[in-house]
Amino acid sequence: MSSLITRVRLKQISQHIENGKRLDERGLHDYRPIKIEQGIIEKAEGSARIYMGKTEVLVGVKVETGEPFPDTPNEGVQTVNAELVPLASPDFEPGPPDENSIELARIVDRGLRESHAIDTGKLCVEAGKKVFVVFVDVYVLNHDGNLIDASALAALAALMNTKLPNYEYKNGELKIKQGFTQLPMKSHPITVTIVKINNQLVIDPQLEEEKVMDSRISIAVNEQGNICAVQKGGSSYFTPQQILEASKLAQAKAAELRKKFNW
Amino acid sequence: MSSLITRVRLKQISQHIENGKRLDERGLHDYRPIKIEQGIIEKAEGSARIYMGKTEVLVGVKVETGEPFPDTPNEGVQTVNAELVPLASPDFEPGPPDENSIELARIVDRGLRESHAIDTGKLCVEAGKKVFVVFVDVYVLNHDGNLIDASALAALAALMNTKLPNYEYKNGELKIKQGFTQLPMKSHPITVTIVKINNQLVIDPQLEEEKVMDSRISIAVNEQGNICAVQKGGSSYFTPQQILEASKLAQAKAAELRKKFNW
Amino acid sequence: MSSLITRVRLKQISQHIENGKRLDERGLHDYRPIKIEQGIIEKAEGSARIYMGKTEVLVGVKVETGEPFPDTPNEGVQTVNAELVPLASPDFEPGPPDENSIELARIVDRGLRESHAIDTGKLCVEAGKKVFVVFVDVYVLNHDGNLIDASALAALAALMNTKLPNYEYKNGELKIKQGFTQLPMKSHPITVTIVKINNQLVIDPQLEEEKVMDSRISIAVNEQGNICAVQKGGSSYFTPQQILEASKLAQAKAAELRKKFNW
Amino acid sequence: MNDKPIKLIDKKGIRLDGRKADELRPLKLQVGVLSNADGSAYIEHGKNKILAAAFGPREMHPKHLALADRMVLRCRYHMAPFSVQERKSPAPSRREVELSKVIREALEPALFLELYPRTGVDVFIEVLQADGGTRCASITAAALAIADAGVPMRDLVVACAAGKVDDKVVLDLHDEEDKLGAADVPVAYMPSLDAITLLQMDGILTPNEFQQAVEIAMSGCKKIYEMQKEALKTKYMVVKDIEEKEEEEVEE
Amino acid sequence: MNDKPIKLIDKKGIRLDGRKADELRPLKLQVGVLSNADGSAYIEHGKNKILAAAFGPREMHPKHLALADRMVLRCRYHMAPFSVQERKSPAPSRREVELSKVIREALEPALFLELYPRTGVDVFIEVLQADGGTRCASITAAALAIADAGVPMRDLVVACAAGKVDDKVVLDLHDEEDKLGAADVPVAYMPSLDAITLLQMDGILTPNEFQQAVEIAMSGCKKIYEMQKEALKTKYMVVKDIEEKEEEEVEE
Amino acid sequence: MNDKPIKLIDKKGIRLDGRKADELRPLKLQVGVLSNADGSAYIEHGKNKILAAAFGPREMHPKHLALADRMVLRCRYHMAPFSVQERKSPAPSRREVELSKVIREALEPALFLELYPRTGVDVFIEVLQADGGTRCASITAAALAIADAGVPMRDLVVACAAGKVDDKVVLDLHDEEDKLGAADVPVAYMPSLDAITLLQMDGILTPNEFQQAVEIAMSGCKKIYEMQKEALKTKYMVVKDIEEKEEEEVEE
Repeated sequence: MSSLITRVRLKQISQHIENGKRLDERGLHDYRPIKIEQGIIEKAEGSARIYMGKTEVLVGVKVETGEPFPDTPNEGVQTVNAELVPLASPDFEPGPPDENSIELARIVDRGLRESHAIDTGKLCVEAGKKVFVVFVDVYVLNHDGNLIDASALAALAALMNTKLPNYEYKNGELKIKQGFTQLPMKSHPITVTIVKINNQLVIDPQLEEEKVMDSRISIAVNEQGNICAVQKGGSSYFTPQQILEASKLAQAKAAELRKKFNW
Repeated sequence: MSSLITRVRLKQISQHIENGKRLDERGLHDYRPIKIEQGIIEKAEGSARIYMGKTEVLVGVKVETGEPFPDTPNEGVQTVNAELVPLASPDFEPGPPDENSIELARIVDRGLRESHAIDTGKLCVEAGKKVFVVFVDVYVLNHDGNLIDASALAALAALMNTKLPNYEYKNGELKIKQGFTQLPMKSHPITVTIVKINNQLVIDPQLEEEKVMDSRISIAVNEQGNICAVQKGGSSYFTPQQILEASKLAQAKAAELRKKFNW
Repeated sequence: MSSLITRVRLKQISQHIENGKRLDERGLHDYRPIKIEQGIIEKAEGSARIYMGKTEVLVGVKVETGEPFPDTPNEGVQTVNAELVPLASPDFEPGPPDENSIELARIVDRGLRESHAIDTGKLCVEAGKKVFVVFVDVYVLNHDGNLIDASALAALAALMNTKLPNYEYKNGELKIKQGFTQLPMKSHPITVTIVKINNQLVIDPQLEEEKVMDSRISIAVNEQGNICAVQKGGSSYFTPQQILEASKLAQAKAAELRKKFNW
Repeated sequence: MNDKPIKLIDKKGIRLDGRKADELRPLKLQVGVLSNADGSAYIEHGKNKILAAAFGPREMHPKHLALADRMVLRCRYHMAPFSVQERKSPAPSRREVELSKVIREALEPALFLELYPRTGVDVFIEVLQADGGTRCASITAAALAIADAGVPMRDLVVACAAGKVDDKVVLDLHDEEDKLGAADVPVAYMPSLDAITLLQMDGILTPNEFQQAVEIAMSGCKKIYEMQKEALKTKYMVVKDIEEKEEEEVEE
Repeated sequence: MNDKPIKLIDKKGIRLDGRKADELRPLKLQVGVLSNADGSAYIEHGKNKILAAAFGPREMHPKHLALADRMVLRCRYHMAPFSVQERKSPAPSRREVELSKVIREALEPALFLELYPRTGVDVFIEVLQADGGTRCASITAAALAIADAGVPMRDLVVACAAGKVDDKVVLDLHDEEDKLGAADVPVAYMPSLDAITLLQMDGILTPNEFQQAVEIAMSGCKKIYEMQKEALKTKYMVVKDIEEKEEEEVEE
Repeated sequence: MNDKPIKLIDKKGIRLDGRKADELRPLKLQVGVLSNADGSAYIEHGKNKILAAAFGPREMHPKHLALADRMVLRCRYHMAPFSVQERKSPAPSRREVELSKVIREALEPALFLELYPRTGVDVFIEVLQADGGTRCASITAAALAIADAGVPMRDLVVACAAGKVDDKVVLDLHDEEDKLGAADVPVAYMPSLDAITLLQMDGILTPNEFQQAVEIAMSGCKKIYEMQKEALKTKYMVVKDIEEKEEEEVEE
């Protein structure tokens, strides 16, 4: 697959990191510049576009009514989908979601769900019959690494930007009224992904760094500094000591991002 | 794909047309012999089989009850599907509809829909709840070119042959009664496809002619001579002048066919 | 596909059978040892695991409520599905059911359905609205030939092991109560498959024997010795005389199995 | 297969559509009806209306499906959405997948598969209208299409069902008999070789009734076999006529 | 296309969004917006927001789709689930399959397909927000993406719709006009070659109105064509600036 | 993960099923249970009943998926329709796709992938009955199946979950604890290498609790590891016995 030149390049990257250096002069524990724009898709109830270095992800939120799950008749429904659309990378192909897009969607979903980010208890219209369904669609537009952190941040930003229509509910009929309210939220989880390259823990990997990484771990952290979702990936392992370090690193970086965005 | 012999043959066809001649001695603006048989599938509410030269298409119409679309609660539903079944050509393969069969179905659908051929306003049983759904299934049995015109004509003939069961509707229950009425129709659009070969406009192309054509344009014309649907296809272009000529040609040929079938 | 060694081996098997001998010293009309364990999946309403030589099939039965078919509003629904999961054989691949698993499911289904094995008339909760649906899932765990007989036997054993929850039905609400009753059954069909190898009729073929067989015929027999489903398979034929012999053989072997399991 | 109190056979032994127990429904067979297929046939059997086309022997596509030691026969049995009372989705149902398999296995015994290694023959069957017994009528038509394609055959394959209706074994069930009768036994047969290539059964029959049903089905097959041969002859006589004319023209 | 009693054009000939009959909606075009694609472009046309990316010319994948005598252009028009009022399933609809085909056929005439045999160009279009006329805006953006990828072109392709609203032929329908108007005529055009590469129509028009619609759509295309060229120039001027700087740096 | 008022641990620290906080559910491990697979294993872990089979190292199929510089491990985690309370469709769910991926990535670190380029190993896991912790039990069984297939391994992989129940960190959640508890932390581990190869978490834990959960899960893994080794030994002792007997027979 990879040409000789590519392999030489990847080896250099890996050796640099062993010596504590990044491709782009960043420190091992630095994020690339992050820019978030909210509300750019006017037709969606919520939206946000994130630029994390050259990685670019758009998240749109649609809110519709539907049936609740039988075991949670009083709660709204959260559903996350991710599309690795082919314009984002020569490696992405059109077609139904593959394991990478499904894993991405499920990591974003769990970060939000386990931290109770959306206050689903306030999204019930009629218990057991009609609730609001919040569709979070993650759309990767340019893939230059660390899609997990970028998608999770953009999803959170999109939800914070989401408006619910005011409505009246009488005799089983939902009538939309003028005006909006903010989507009710209980928590704002931030997911930090740490990758292991040549036995060094590194954050926010670019695509080329991901190609040489041994393994990754993504940790969602809430406002209280508690951990609310974890996912290890990649073909290698972590030592228990590295897991401990990664969890501390995730807390520190999550706090930093939280401060930066004032979330 | 194509052997040398085939390519020589295709070149000859193309040169002939440049000189105003057709494979089968037809004029550039002549249809092949057309024969239509109606009512050949007794179990369908309507049906018609068309022979256009060696091209053969069978259209069956089934009428069932279903829900109306939310934005047209008082109207019946028209739905068109086309199958390029593999017995019709060595080039057709079994499997879900490809872009060619989807385009064919949508062209036939638009010709009928935009001209309001079916009087869907008369197909409502109970507003917002129950209407008649008219399934038009285009079944190509032998492909020797110009599937669009043959399918559109056969679809129209099948609809004109379609019978609605008499019924009684009480307390939400539909009861079929004896006898039939004709499917109510408001218009009888005829679609004419013009192809460009060596800068000549030609109608009713055979398969070999389609293989050398530059582009095609299909124009649906109603009783008033108005245009109610257009679709350009093929990998080449038309000049604005050619579009004008094609639109005149379509009107003339549609009128001719209308007269021939007394529609 | 098959190596030279394999082909030599297959030829030997075929010649042996011509001489009335089996691979494993069995007679031409002997089953391999059969062991059936019932109730091994506690979470399923019924289950059974069969070992027929090295062939191993697990059948699980789930009972849920659903809608009856419109033409049998007073009857429960029987549905059979078969999965040839890839751990059972290097020849099975993951993916949607292929023609072999569909045929297997439909043969098992017909044997049960045509003999009225499940008393579906007793599975109606509210006519036209709610009935019990009996899902019979055939799961092949190791494929060493004769999947049809093994699956049909295991399906019957699983149904005989199936428990229905007691319930109360008031005002359209189904309330589960304590205790169980046995799934009501009217018949216990046994399916016997006979294969033709070198013009000999043989029963219970191992996988290697199936690879050299000419054709097979599966015959379901009920308690009265009547025939309730037949399926011929394979790329060769039977003479009318062979069909007669096969039908007698099926009755004899079905009776033998019925006695063995006391069904 | 419910036994409802509708009488399907009257006291004189006459069936709902006027036939006797061992009588076939009206049949019509045509060969060479489609110009793009290498071989084709059309059958009307009762109200069944079915087209079959054969392509090949030709290179397999995709290539990796070709077999080094034999020809591959592929078969697709497919029902048009408008062929039945309630519109059928055009996606293949489980029933269509099974029937495609048993029809293929009914046709394979007639072919010299080992003589044409690395090639394939594709048979496509389209049921335009269904009226009970579509699989049998499909086989009868498919065999003609294969013959029309010039693929060498051991014998034609012909198929017909028998069944049990009002306690009587009868030939060639129509739709209503199929639905209300007690059993249905479709049989495919190669008459010159006395070989049964398809045999299925639904319903309940005593061993004797089963035997009887197979026999009466074979007798039906033999009648249809004559029509098959006639249909082939008719086409090829017509073709021969044309060729003779063309030769004459050439000679002129 | 229903004719409901909503007035879409007032007495002064002004449309609901304040435009005159022959006026375009506001447009914004950007080239080179995605770093992974070989070429890319972004268009805002009214409230339409669409990204297009081009990859190639490159080896075809899978290889068996390559053609010995020409380049293969593949096109995928796709709508984001959040681009429309009711969430759209991400699986391609029949409409998206058709539009992918007609968009491809609108772009092909601009390419020298025969000069690059055995290669392929893939164009991926993502509609992020839809507002009537997405196919036209998609073509306008896709042509820029192809040009940005450095694929030689006969001309840029540019597209715009005309339509009939309240009995008047007008340019560039917005969403509501599209839904309530009497006809919609999307046109793709290569201005320097005076060649129409896409033409569709929904609704009912007299032959004269149709002719008029095609002409007004072409006039709209010509205006957008100038913006396309400007967008390309802007990007390449910027790039040129950077290259000049880099050269200077090298020289230093 | 709801916190409902059901007490999952009593005052004496005993859980609903009678276990202490750091106690495993009953386990049963068997190796070499399927004759067609190159390697296989069966696990009962609580009420989980899971089969795993390994095929390979063998030529990749289809071939184009082979890699020039390493072996490819493929994994399919699949639940039987009858394995759960409500019948599960046999088509793979998104959850099954994700678990197949993380299980593969949990097993890969144990294999010498670079030593067997161009080959593949396929691991198929069938959950026959599910009772909380299926992914962990699947990994434990899959590692045994791979070892049984004779594929060289750095270490066995063993997996077990910890979680938080009634404010207490406990080992090896059963189904009800999984559904009602506050957090679930599945861990896969290679004990001799002290390497964590799978780690997920659902729920909310303080950093300390998380640390504690990982540690208690590893301690559970170490206990199961001993059973894994025992199961392998048992099978191979049996096989050795048979081989010795066969050798004796040969000698006679």
